[in-house]
Amino acid sequence: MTSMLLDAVTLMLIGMATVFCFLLVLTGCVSLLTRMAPEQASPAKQPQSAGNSPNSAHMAAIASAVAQYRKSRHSN
Amino acid sequence: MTSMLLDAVTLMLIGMATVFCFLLVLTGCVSLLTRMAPEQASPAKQPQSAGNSPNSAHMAAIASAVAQYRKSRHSN
Amino acid sequence: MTSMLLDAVTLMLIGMATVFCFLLVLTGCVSLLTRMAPEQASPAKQPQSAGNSPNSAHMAAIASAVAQYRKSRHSN
Amino acid sequence: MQWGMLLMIAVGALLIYLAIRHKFEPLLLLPIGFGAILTNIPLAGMSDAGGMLYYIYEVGISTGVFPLLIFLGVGAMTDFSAVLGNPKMFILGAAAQFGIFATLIGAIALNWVPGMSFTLEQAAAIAIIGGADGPTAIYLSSQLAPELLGAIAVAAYSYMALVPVIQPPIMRLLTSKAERQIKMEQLKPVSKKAKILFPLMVLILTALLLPTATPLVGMLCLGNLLRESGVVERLSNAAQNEIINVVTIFLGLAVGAQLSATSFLNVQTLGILLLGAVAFVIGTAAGVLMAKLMNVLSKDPINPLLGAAGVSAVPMAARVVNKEGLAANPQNFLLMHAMGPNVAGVLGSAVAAGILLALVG
Amino acid sequence: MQWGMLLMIAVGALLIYLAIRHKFEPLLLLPIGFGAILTNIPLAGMSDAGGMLYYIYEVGISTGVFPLLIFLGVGAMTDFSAVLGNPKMFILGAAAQFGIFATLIGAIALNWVPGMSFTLEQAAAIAIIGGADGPTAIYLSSQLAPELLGAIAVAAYSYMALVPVIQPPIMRLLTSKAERQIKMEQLKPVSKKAKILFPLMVLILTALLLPTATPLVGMLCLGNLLRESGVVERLSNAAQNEIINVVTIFLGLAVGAQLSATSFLNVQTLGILLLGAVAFVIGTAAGVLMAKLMNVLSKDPINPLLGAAGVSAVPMAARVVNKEGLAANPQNFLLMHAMGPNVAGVLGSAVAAGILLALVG
Amino acid sequence: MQWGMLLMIAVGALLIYLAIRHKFEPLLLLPIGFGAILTNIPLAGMSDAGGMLYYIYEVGISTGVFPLLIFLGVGAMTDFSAVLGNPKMFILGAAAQFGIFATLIGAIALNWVPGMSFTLEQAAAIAIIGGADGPTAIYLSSQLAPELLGAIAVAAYSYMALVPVIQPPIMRLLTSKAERQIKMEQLKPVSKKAKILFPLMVLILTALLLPTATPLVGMLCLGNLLRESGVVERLSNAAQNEIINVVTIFLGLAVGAQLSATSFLNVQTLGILLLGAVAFVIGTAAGVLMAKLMNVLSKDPINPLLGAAGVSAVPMAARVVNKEGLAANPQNFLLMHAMGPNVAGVLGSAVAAGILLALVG
Ligand code: NA
Ligand code: NA
Ligand code: NA
Repeated sequence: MTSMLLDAVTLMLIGMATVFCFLLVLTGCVSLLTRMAPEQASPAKQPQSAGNSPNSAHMAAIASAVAQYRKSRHSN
Repeated sequence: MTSMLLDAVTLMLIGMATVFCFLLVLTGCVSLLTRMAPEQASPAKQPQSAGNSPNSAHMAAIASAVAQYRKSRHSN
Repeated sequence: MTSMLLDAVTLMLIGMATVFCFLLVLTGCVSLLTRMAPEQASPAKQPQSAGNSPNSAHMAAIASAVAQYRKSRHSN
Repeated sequence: MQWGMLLMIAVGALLIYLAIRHKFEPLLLLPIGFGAILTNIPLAGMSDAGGMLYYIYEVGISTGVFPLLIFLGVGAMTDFSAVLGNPKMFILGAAAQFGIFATLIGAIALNWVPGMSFTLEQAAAIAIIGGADGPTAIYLSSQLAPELLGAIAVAAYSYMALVPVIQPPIMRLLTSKAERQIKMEQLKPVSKKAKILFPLMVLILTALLLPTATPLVGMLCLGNLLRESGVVERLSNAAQNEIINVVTIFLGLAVGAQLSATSFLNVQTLGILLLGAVAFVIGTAAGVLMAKLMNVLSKDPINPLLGAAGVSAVPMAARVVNKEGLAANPQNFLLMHAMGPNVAGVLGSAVAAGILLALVG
Repeated sequence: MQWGMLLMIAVGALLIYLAIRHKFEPLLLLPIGFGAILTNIPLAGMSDAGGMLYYIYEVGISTGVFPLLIFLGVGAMTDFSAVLGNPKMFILGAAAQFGIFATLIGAIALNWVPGMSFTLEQAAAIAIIGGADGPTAIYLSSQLAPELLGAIAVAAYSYMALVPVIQPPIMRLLTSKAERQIKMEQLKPVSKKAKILFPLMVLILTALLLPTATPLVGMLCLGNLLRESGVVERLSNAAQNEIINVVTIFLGLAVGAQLSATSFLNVQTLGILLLGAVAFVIGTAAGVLMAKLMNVLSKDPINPLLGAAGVSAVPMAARVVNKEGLAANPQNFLLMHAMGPNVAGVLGSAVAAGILLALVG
Repeated sequence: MQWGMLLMIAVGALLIYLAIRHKFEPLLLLPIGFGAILTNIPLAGMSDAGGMLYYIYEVGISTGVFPLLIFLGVGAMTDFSAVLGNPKMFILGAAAQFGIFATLIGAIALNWVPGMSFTLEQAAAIAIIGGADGPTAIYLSSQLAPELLGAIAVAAYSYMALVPVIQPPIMRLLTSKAERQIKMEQLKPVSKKAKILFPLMVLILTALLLPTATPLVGMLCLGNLLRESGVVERLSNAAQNEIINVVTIFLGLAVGAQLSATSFLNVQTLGILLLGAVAFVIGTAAGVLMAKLMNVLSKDPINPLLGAAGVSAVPMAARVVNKEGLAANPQNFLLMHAMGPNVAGVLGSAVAAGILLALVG
């Protein structure tokens, strides 16, 4: 019982140490990464963020198709 | 080793013969088929091809969106 | 053979009795249920029936979102 | 043997023809027909151990999982409002199940015919064709008489497709024109709360009265609860689309793979086809007669045509009722009213399957 | 026995009620509640060998495949921009995992209470509730303590739903109004390349530092790579929709099927429910205190409320942070900033699960 | 050992890089690359008995089910109009399969090289790379030489992605500019009936002439029938979307999991990569030469470039043909005509796989 409690305390110490170590290393790596691959000009951003949520991109494409189609129709 | 090579050559001969035989027979059958079930009036064709390939309809919508978008962009 | 027929007849009697019993009890319960949870005012009904055809609900939600967004934008 | 296989390939082609040309339950009969062709190609071994159809059968049919998943999807696609708005319709859904139990006796009686021989398990599996519900029939025969599964599934789906041919003569024979012209009262609207509580109530009743029907009824109720709860739209859509579509392809193929020459080309299959037709006829008649009886006893008028919808065969039977109603009176729209006994019939035959599993299985 | 089953059916009904009426994690708790009802219907045998729930459990839970597929979908649905734009947030995601390890000690300490008895494996499986992440909890307890799976999953999802009730008092207790009013700087924009490389980097780190976390973290990273790569939209959509929806139904049912009377109606379940609440409280407090510490040490101001989002419970905890921030200052929108520790917390608890698997499993 | 794993992780990363940056068959190479990384993480054990990748491989690859399901989806996505409107194109789809059988001899001949050693089964599995069809290659090598599956799949998909690099020089070498400028006549329109009967006809021919090709050809035909029948759009969509997308993720992961250091880092892999390139080159050349021969013999002119599309690699090879045609004459649009030999090549290599299964398996 007491030995199990000791095991548990050891687990906690190793566990929190590992979690912190892992996420601290990750913090460093990510800082490096974002510095080495910085976000460029703003026009590049627009299509990308759309690309991330594919359904909305889809909707947008269709919506724009419809819009353009109507426009072209009215202009004819 | 030489016997395996012989096996391989035999395989090639039988294989290519079978492939050609199969696809020649198919060519004949398809010619017969398309002659016996010819395409009729054109108006029937439009809705069918659209209904059958849902993705291409999708693609077409998107393609047209892109095309319209580019056009509108160049014209501006 | 005759014993199997007897079994079958018994099955029929028990079976139809159970089916009727089950569905009669259900009839009673449903009557009770609809009386205890009656349909309220009509405006509540509209969104619910929309909820049944989820895609159209989706479309409606998006459409209304767009509409609200535009409204809010124009008013500012 | 070769001739048998050739004949079975022809049967498969016939099913595909009926599916495409005459729209006979194409979602099932097309894959079943294709499976029948695949399984009867000599040396292809697609249904032998290690073949794809073998795996699909073992995973989905002999475990009973595929029909249960179809039931999940059916539940998510079914709107029980019509029967909740007029609960008396449940009684029509009960009456039409007489087709099942009468056919059970018929199957046993056929044993007198030389060369015919059905065990009680087989008779029960055949009888369920009268439930006019594909997944119920496949589930029950996978549990009671897997050797007849192919023939039973083919008979069930074929007769479901033939409902517009089989039912009208019986309906007209048993009703007067005046009866067919009876207009129904407006259905009561049903609250969202009642719709949510309904599947749970059915599940509880099943647990209390007929636990062996739990798998079928339970999946139906789960699907319906996903639909009506309104809080898990993602899951409801998955049940109605992804799950049911994918499972339908595999279920059809695996059922078709049971149509081997040895298991289909025999006198039993003739018996099954005969009994299936009888089951539909008796079920329809029982439903109509019960509706007539209710019309006499009840203070609200009930159009006896509605009884025919009790066999289920959703939504075909309801459409047939509507059409016959319109034929008698062009202003008499019965479709929504017929959906009541129609969906009640799905529950009714699941209950009947539970009884057969409990007493015969 | 019968009474136990009845009580468990009531528990299932309660979960369904909470899911529908109070929107308590309905995607999971509705199927779990339904599974609990199904498994406790006497004579239905849906969880016995040969029953549908038995097959689903064996295929998806005892192999660990279902929670991993959920993680695949979660990865495809998660946008890590918020934490990439401010990597210090990872530290908050680490701190909140203290809830897990403190609860582990608490579970062992509960062994002093007469009648309570948890092995180290069981204690670890219970502790992971503090990770506030459903699939992680299910995965870990399926590997370490399958006998507690039902209770652990119910506790995990229930407390995740209760995050808006549990967290605010702790957050307010540990912070001053001035702290809660702290505004965060604008997040740095993140390039597409960084977003693509991030999941691969996490995977490599996991391989180097903690290989036992590979299954969970790997599936999360695969899903996120499908999403961010931009070249496999079909697969990303499949992971976010078809796969996660279908698996959620089956996972919920199979978890619910573990809620049998014998395994749930005992004093251990009380312990689990108690420890789960403790885990959430300690995790929240640890996150907030770490944020306060960072606020002292760092030159950029950090709103201590953000620490509470580190427990994960995506996206509920981030919304709670936002609401508390607005309560302190109606112009203080913290939602996007809180998504950082929120998604970091998902990674943090997957890492913690890997540690527990390595040292206890 | 550790070094081998590290190298394999680098190989996986390279595949992911090619998939994302250069769009090398990303739908397959991204999951394959990720699977390669996962399987080579020491101590993670994802491909060991009990690991997720192990289960996926056992369920989907060693049974052959996943490639067959991909073929189902491919069938549902393929429009055979182009080849039905000009059936002579089937001959080009046959000629290009010479790449397969020539490579078979090449693989056996490589046994003279010290350290290389291929059995006839392995040679056949390698040769099918020349079919330029991923699922066919995976199916055949899962049946004949599972130990080479990873390398064969990687080679097949890599060379398919490299078709725009490999084919043009050969096409230009073997044709004159005048030949490349040849315009094709308008394709004949094809009736709906012919499109429906075509997959059934192919299936019957397969049953009669080459039953061992039934699984692959059968699934392709079923998918195409679902598509063309017009009565089961739900199922056709499920095959084209849900099924193929979900299976692609799992197939890719499980194939990638075969890329362990011991099975990939050896001289055999070099041989496979070399032979794969040879197969593509010979197949392309055979197609072009056959088209030149047909141009001489037939009264209708045939652009010899079309022969290159016979290797399949749908739709990349057809696009390459179109591009080369436009380079010779900016008015010469060959895309629709090239789709004919392109889809014929899919059938051709499935037939070739059937032959190899029958004679070598
Ligand atoms: Na029925
Ligand atoms: Na967490
Ligand atoms: Na090919």
